[in-house]
Amino acid sequence: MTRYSALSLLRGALNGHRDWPQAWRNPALKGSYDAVIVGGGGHGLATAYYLARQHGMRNIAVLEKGWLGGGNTGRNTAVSRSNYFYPESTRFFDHSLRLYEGLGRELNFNIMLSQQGIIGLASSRHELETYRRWVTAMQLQPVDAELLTRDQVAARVPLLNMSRRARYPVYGAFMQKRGAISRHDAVAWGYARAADALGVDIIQHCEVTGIDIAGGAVCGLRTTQGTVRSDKVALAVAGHSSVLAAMAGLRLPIESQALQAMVTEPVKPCFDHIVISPAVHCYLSQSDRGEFVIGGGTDMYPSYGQRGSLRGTEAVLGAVVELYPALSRLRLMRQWAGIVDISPDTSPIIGKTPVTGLYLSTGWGTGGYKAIPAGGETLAWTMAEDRPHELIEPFGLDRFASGRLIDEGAASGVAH
Amino acid sequence: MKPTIQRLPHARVDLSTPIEFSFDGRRYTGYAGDTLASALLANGVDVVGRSFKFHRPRGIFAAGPEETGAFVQLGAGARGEPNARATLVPLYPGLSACGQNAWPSVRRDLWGVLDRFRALLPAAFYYKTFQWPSWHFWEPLVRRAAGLGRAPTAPDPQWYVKENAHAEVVVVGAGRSGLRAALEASAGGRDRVLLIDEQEFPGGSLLASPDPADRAWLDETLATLAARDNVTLLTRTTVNGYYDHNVLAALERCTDHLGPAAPATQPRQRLWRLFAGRVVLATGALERPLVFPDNDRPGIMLASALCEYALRYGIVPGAELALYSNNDSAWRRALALTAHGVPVAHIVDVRREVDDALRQAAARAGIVQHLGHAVVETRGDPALHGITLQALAPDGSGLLASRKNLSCDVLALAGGWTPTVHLYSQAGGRLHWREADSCFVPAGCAQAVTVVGRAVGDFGERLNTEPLWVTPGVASNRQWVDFQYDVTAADIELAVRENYRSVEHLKRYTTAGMSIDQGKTSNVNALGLLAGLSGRPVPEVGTTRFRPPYHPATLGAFGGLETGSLYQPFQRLPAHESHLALGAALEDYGAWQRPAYYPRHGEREAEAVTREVRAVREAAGLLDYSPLGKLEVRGRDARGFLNRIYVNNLLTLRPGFARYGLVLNEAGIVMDDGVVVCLAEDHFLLHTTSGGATAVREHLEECLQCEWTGLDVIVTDVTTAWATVMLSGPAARSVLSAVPTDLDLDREAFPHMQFRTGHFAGVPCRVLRASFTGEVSFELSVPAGYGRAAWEALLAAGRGHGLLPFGLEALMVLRTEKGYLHVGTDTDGTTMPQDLGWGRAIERQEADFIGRRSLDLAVGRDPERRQFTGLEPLDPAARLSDGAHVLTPDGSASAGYVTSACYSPTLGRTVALGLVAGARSRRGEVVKAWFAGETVPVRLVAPAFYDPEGARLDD
Amino acid sequence: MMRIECPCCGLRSEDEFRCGGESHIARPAEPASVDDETWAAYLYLRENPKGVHFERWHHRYGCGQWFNVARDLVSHELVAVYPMGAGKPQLDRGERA
Amino acid sequence: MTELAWQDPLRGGAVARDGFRLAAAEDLTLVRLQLSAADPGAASRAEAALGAALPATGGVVEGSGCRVAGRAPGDWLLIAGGGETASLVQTLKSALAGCTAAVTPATDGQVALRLTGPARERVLARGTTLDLGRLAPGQCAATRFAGVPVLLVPEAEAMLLLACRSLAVYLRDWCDAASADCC
Ligand SMILES: Cc1cc2nc3c(=O)[nH]c(=O)nc-3n(C[C@H](O)[C@H](O)[C@H](O)COP(=O)(O)OP(=O)(O)OC[C@H]3O[C@@H](n4cnc5c(N)ncnc54)[C@H](O)[C@@H]3O)c2cc1C
Ligand SMILES: NC(=O)c1ccc[n+]([C@@H]2O[C@H](COP(=O)([O-])OP(=O)(O)OC[C@H]3O[C@@H](n4cnc5c(N)ncnc54)[C@H](O)[C@@H]3O)[C@@H](O)[C@H]2O)c1
Ligand SMILES: Cc1cc2nc3c(=O)[nH]c(=O)nc-3n(C[C@H](O)[C@H](O)[C@H](O)COP(=O)(O)O)c2cc1C
Ligand SMILES: [Zn+2]
Repeated sequence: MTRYSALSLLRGALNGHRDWPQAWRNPALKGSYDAVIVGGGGHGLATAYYLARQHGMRNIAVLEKGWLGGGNTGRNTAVSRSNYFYPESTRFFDHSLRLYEGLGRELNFNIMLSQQGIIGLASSRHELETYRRWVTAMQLQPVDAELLTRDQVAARVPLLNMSRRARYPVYGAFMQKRGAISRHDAVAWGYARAADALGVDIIQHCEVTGIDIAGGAVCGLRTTQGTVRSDKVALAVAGHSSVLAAMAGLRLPIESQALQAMVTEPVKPCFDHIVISPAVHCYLSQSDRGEFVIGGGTDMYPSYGQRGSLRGTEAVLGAVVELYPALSRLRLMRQWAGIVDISPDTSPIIGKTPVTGLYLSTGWGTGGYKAIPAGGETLAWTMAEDRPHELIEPFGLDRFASGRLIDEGAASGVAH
Repeated sequence: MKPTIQRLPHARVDLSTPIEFSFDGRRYTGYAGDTLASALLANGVDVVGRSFKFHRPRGIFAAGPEETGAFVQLGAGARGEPNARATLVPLYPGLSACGQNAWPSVRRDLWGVLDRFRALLPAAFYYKTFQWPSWHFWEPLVRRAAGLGRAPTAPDPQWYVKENAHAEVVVVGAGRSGLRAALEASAGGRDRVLLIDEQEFPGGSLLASPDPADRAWLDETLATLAARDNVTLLTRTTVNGYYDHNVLAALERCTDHLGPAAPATQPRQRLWRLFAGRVVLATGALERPLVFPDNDRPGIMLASALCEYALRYGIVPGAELALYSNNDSAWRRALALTAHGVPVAHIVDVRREVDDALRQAAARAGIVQHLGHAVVETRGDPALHGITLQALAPDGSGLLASRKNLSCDVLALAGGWTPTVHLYSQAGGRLHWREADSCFVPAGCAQAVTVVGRAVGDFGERLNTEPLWVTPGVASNRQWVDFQYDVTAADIELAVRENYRSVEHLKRYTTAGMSIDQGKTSNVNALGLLAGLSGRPVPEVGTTRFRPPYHPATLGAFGGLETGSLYQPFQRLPAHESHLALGAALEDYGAWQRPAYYPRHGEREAEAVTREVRAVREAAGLLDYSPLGKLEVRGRDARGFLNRIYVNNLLTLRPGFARYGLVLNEAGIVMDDGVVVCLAEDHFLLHTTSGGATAVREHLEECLQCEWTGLDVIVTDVTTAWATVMLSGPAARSVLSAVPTDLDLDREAFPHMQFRTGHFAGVPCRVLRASFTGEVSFELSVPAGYGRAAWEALLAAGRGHGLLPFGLEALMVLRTEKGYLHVGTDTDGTTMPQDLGWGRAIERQEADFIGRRSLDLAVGRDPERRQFTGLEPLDPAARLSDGAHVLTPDGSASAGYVTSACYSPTLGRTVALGLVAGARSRRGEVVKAWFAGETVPVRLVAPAFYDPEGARLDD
Repeated sequence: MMRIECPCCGLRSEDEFRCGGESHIARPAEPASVDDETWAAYLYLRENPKGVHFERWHHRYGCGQWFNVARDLVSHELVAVYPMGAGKPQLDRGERA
Repeated sequence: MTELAWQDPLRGGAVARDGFRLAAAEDLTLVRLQLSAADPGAASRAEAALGAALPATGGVVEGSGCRVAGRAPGDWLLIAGGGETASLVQTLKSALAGCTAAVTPATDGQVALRLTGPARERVLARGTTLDLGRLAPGQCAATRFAGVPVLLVPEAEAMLLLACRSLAVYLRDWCDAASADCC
C-alpha cells in the first residue's frame, strides 16, 4: 500500500499523478473463505479489516451487491457522538468515538473528523429535565457532556431563533464537545483500502441470494457470482437484514424504513456546530464544502424504496426554517434516502444468531455510522472467538425474549 | 469589458421599458423581458463569477437552469440570496447583484492564486494529507475556502405558502410539445389540465425562434388554452420532484420578478403539491459542452445559450462567433443565427464527415468550416479572444501536427443533447442509452407518465452526434468536465486509476455533478469519459442517481405558512383570556398552552409557585384542568373491554364510583394512568393524562378494530367538549358551595373517589372527587363554552376563602409532596407496574390485560429493577435537582435517578421522587445522589412525604 | 407521497394516515400459557419482506378506521386494500421475495 | 341561579377580506351520533327519529330539522339550526333507549367555521391535500386541514369546516395568513 502523505502528493504533482495505485483490487470470487462478510458498508468493511488486522485472518471476503460504501454508510449525515443514557450504550459508543479519533491515521486515510461539538436543544421544561438526567448519566461514566444555558446556546448558534414566543422556544441544551462529523465516504474507502491491503477480497456487484445451512450451521452462500463456501458468515446489510435473515430461515425484530437526508447549496461557513432539535425532529451541520447537511426522522412506514416522501422532506425543512429563519432563502440542492433497519428499542442487534457460524450486525437504524469502528472491531472479535465481545453482549438477539430492551429513545428522548 | 450591444429587431424584450440595475457596484441598463444574464451580456460584462475550487473566472455559459458559472449574490441583507443564477433572475428595477466567492471582486480575485497550485490539489487530495499534525489543525483553513455565496443572517422577511392541486393531466414543460399535449388533453373539456413551465413565459424553445410562423402558432395556442376553463397554466414554476403515486412538487416564484417592489401581501414563492392522474413530461433537452483545454473561459458558452441570447434577447454577444460542434443541430442553428443577423464566422466540428446539404448551406452563408478538428487551446484575458485548432487523427486517438489559430470572442459549444429525464428517472422510469444520439432516453416507467418532444429524444431533426468525451493528445488537467466544482478530465482519469470506477464512486471521489447544477451539463460527459477509460460501454457504466429537486428549491417554501405561531398548533384553553388577564406565564404542555404559574408583580417563578402551593394547602386553589383526557366508553362489552386495557380489576367498579388505573402497552411498559369512572353498568368515563388523551383513544380504537373486533363498544372522545377545573384545598367545598348547584356536596354524600352529575350555576356539570394534590379536590367539568364563565365564577366565589389560581408548576410541587406519580416524568420507557408497587394487585388480578404477559419475562422479575421511591436529603436544606443520579454503593455507577425534586414549602425541606434499583426493599437506606459534581446524601423513603395516611382527603 | 385508497373515504394522500405495521399477527389467545420465545415473537418478529407486505393503516385524519393494505415495499404500489379481519388476498402477481 | 355566559370559540374573531371570509357559524348546533355495529337494531330506530336514511361515510342527507353528515362508519354529525340541540338529543336518546348508542351534544366540543368568498377554495387548497373539486354539496369529507383533523361540509357558496374547539383560534389565524393575498 502506497502511503498517503503530503510528500506523496507532492510527488504526484510532479508526475501528473500518474503513479497512484488502486485503492483496492477487483479480485475474483474464490470458492471458499475462512470468513465471509455480506455487505460492503462501513460495518462489513470494518469487520473484515479488524478480522485481518487483529485476528490474523487473511482469507476473508466482503460481498457487496452494489458499489462498496453505497448503502447507508454512503448516504448518512455522518454524525458521531457517544451521548447515550444507558451505560451499555455509552460504553460501546464512546469506544467507537475514541476509535474514530484515531481512525484517519490508523487507516492512513483522512476521514476529516471534525469535532465541532453536538448541541441538543431543549424546547420545554420536560426536555430540560430529561437532559439533566441524561447529562448526569454520561458524566458518571465518565463521558464528556454538559448543559448549556439559553445564553450559551445563543452565543454558539447565532442563527438560532431565540424568541421566547417561538412555538418551541429554547430552554437550554446539552452539549457533547467531542461530537463530530466526518467524511462518510472516506470511512468506507479507508477501511476498504486498508482491508484490501491486508489481503481481504472485496467483491463488488456480488449479491448474496441464498445461505446454505447444514445441521444448524452455516456452510456457504449463493451469490450472483457463484457459490462460496465458508463456515463463518456475518450479515452486515443494514436495511436488508430481514431479507438476508430470511435466507437463513430467521425472522428478525426489524422493520425497514426510509430515512431521508438533504443538502443545501453551499454557502460560506456560518454554522459551527451540529445542532439537533428532538422537538421538531431535525438536525443540521455545515460541511467543509459549505453545504448544510440536514436530517430528520424516518418516513414511519416500511419501505425499501430509498426515495423518501415529499412529506418527510417538508417536515424536516419546515423545522429548519422555523429554527433558523435566516436560512429560509437558502436552497435545497439534493434530497435522498437510505433504508434503515429499525429495531423495537432502536438499539443495535449484534452478535451471534441461532444458526451456528452466522453472525449479525443490524438494528443500527438511524445511528450506526458512529458505531462503525467499534461495531467492526467487536463483531470481528465475536466471529474470531465465537462468543460475544463484552461490549456488545447486551445487544444480542436474545434480549427480546428476556425483555431486556435498551430503549434509548424512551430514556433520553433522543433515539440513535 | 465590451461596449453595450444593440439589440436585434426580433428581440423579445421591451425596448421601450429600460431597467436600471447594478452589478458589483456598477450601474447598467437592460430591458423588461431580460434576465440578469442577458442584460449583463448585453452590457458586455464578461466575468460574472468564480469557480468553487480554483476560483477560475466564469462568464455566462447557459441561458437556463443548467448555468455553471454565473452565480451571483442577489440583493443584500435579510432579502439577500446567495448563488442566484443570473440566467434565471428576471430583470427588475432596482436589481442589485454582486459577484461571489471572490475577494475583492470576481474580476480581480486574489483567491485565484489557488489555480497555480492545481497540480497539488487533484481530485480528493484531502483524503491523502492534512493528517500532520492533525486534521483538527488544518480544518479551519480549509473551511475558510468553503461555500459560494453568503447566507443572510437575519430572518427572511417574506412569506411562502403551499398549495395542493389535483388534475387529471399534468403537463410539465410548455414548449411546443408540452403545448401540444395540453391542447390534446384539454380538448374534451372535462379533464382538468395543469400546464407548467419554469420560464417567465410559456413557449420553451419556441421563444428563441424568430420565425413568424412559430410565433403565430405560439400566440394562437396560448389563446386557445386560455379560453379553456379546464386548463390552468403556471409559469415561473419549476417541477422539482416526481414522487410515488404520481404526486409531483413544483416551486412557483410568485414575486421574485418584481424585486423590491414585490407586495408584502403576496407570497414570495409557492410550493405546489400536484396530484396527477397522468403526467406528460415535455421538459425538452439540455445541451452538453465539449471537453477540451481551457474550455471554461468566459466567452465560451453553450450553443443553445448563444441561440437564446441572440434569437430571443436580440443580443449579439461578440464580434466573431465560432461554433464547436459534434452534431448536425449546431449547423442548423448556425444557419438560423446567420440568417437572423448574427453571423457565425466558423464552425469547428470534430466529425470528418457532415451532411452535404448542411455543408453547402453553411458555405453559402459564408461560414468557414473546420471538419475533423478539435479545439486544443483557448486564449483570453480572461475573456476569450482566440482559439487554436488541431486536426484529429483519423482513428480519434490523437491529434495531427498542424495547428490553426482563429480569432473569436464567442465560442459556442454543441456537444450533443441530453433529454431532460430527471423527473422521469425520479418517477422510477428506466433509461436507455441511444447510441446514435449519445444520450439517455426514457424506456419505461410503472407510473402513469408519458414523455414527449425532445425529452423523449424526439429532436425533430437528425443529429448524427459523434461524441468526443475528451480531447486526445493534449493535457487532460486543463479540460473541464464539471465547471462548477473544477473537475477536469485528469481528475476522472485519476479516479479510474485508483479504481473508483463505479460511476457513483467517481462522482463522490471527484465531486463531478455534486455542485449546484447537479451535473446537468457535465454528467453525461463524465460518464462517457469513464466508459472510455474503463473500457465499458456507457450503458454498463450507467448514470448516477437522479434526485429531487430538479432545480434547487428555496427552503422557506417547504415550510410554507407553517412558521412562527402557525408552526404547529397550540390548543387553547376555554379560559385562555382569563389566564392572560391574571398575568399567567403560559407554556407548552403537550401542545396545550397552559399557565405554568401566575406571577404577581415583581415575583419570581419560585415565589409564585410557593404562594400558590400554600394557597392550596391552607385555603384553596383553582387549576385549569381542561386538557385532562376524557373518553366515554359504552356498550354491553365496555366493562370487559376496559378490563383488558387497564391493569386494574374493573369488574367490580360500581356506578358513581371511580378507580385509579394504569394502562400498559403490550411490552408491559406503563403508558398512561388516570381515573376510571363508572357512569352506568355499561357506560364509563376514562380520565387520561392530558398528554395521553389521543394516544389512549387511538389505543382503544386499535384494539377494537384490529384485535377484538365485534365487541359492542363505542368510544367517544369528549376531552374538548368539557372544560375542567380542579378546585382543591381545605376550603374547596366552601368555595364550590358558594356557587348555586344542585349537587349534594356533603362529605358523606359525596366522598372521595366518587362521581356526580348535576348543575353548576345553571349549566350541566360533571364532578369527580379525586385528588392529585392531596387536598380535597373537585374536578368539575362544564360544557366547554361555559368554561371561561365557570372559571370566573369560581374565582369570584373563592375570593372570600383565600382561593388563588394555581399553575402546573405548583401542581407538580403539590403532587411531589404527596408522592403522586406523574407518568412520563416519574416513569420512563422501562417502567412496569410492579416498579410502582402494583405487583401484588396484579397477582390478585385474574384476567389477562394488555402487557401482562410481558411482565413475566426475565426483565420483569429482575430484583435490580428501578423502582419508584421517595428520596429525602439528610440535610433538609440541601438542594437536590431532578436528573441527579443515585450512585451504587461503591459509588462507581448509577443505580437510578431523581425524577422529580422540589423544595416543599409545606414541609420546609427538599423532597424528591425517583426510580432507584431495588428501592422498595431498601427503605431507610442512605444513598448518595450525584449532580453536577456534587454529592448529596439522601434517604430512600416511601413516596409520600405529606399526609401519608391521606387524612386530608376525607376531610 | 403516497395516495392510499381508504375503503370508507376513497383516495387520500399519505399525510392523513398512519401505518400500523405488519398485519395478520395473531395475539396468542392465552398469553399466560405461551413461552417467552413465542411471546417475544408475537411482540417483535416481523416479515419485513422486500416485496409485497401485508400491513395495516389507520385513517387517522379521516374516518378513523383501520384497514389492511398489500403494498410493494419497493415501488410502494398498493396491490390490494381490504378490510380488517379479512384474510390475506390472493395476489395474481405473486409475492416477490 | 346565575346564568353563565357562553363563549364563542373564536372569541368574536373572524377573517373578512374581499375574497375570503371566515366566521363562526353561530346559527348551528351540533350533535354527534354513534351507533354500535354490534347492535343492528339501532340504525333503523335512529333513522325513524331523524326522518332520513343514515348516509354512508362521506354522505350528507337532510333529516327533519337537521343535516346528517356521515363522518365515519357508525358515526354521524348532526348539524341543526340554533336551539335544536336539547330536543334533538332528547328525541334521539329516547328513540335509542336500550341500544348501544352515543348521542353526544357537540356544540361545545367542536367549532363550526363558515368559509365564504370566491377565494375560499384557494385557502382550502392550501390547507388540505383533499381533491376539493370532487367534493360537492351532498357530500362531506373528514380530512386533514392545516395539520389538524376537520370535517368539511360544502354548502351553497360556502364551506363549513368543523374542528375541535380548542383549535378554533389557531384555525382562524391559519386561514387569515393563508388568505393574505386574497384581498
Ligand atoms: C439519511 C441517513 C442519515 C443517517 N445519519 C446518521 C448519522 O448522522 N450518524 C450515524 O451514526 N448514523 C447515521 N445513519 C445510520 C448509518 O448510516 C447506518 O447505521 C450505517 O451506515 C450502517 O452501516 P452498515 O455498514 O451496517 O450498512 P450499509 O452501509 O447500508 O451497508 C450494507 C451493505 O449491504 C449491502 N447488501 C444488502 N443486501 C445485500 C446482499 N444480498 N448481498 C450483498 N450485499 C448486500 C448493501 O448494498 C450495502 O452496501 C444515517 C442513515 C441514513 C439513511
Ligand atoms: N433543437 C432546437 O433547438 C429546436 C428548436 C425548435 C423546435 N424544436 C422542436 O420543437 C419541439 C420543442 O421541444 P420541447 O417542447 O420538447 O422542448 P422545449 O425545450 O421547447 O420546452 C421544454 C420546456 O420545459 C421547461 N421545463 C423543463 N424542465 C422543467 C421543469 N422541471 N419544470 C417546469 N418546466 C420545465 C423548459 O423551461 C422549457 O420551457 C421539439 O419537438 C423539437 O423538435 C427544436
Ligand atoms: C454528508 C453528505 C454530504 C453530501 N453533500 C452533497 C453535495 O454537496 N452535493 C451533492 O450533490 N450531493 C451531496 N450528497 C448526496 C449524494 O450526492 C447522494 O445523494 C447520497 O450519497 C445518496 O446517494 P444517491 O442519491 O446516489 O442514492 C451528500 C451526502 C452526504 C451523506
Ligand atoms: Zn377513511
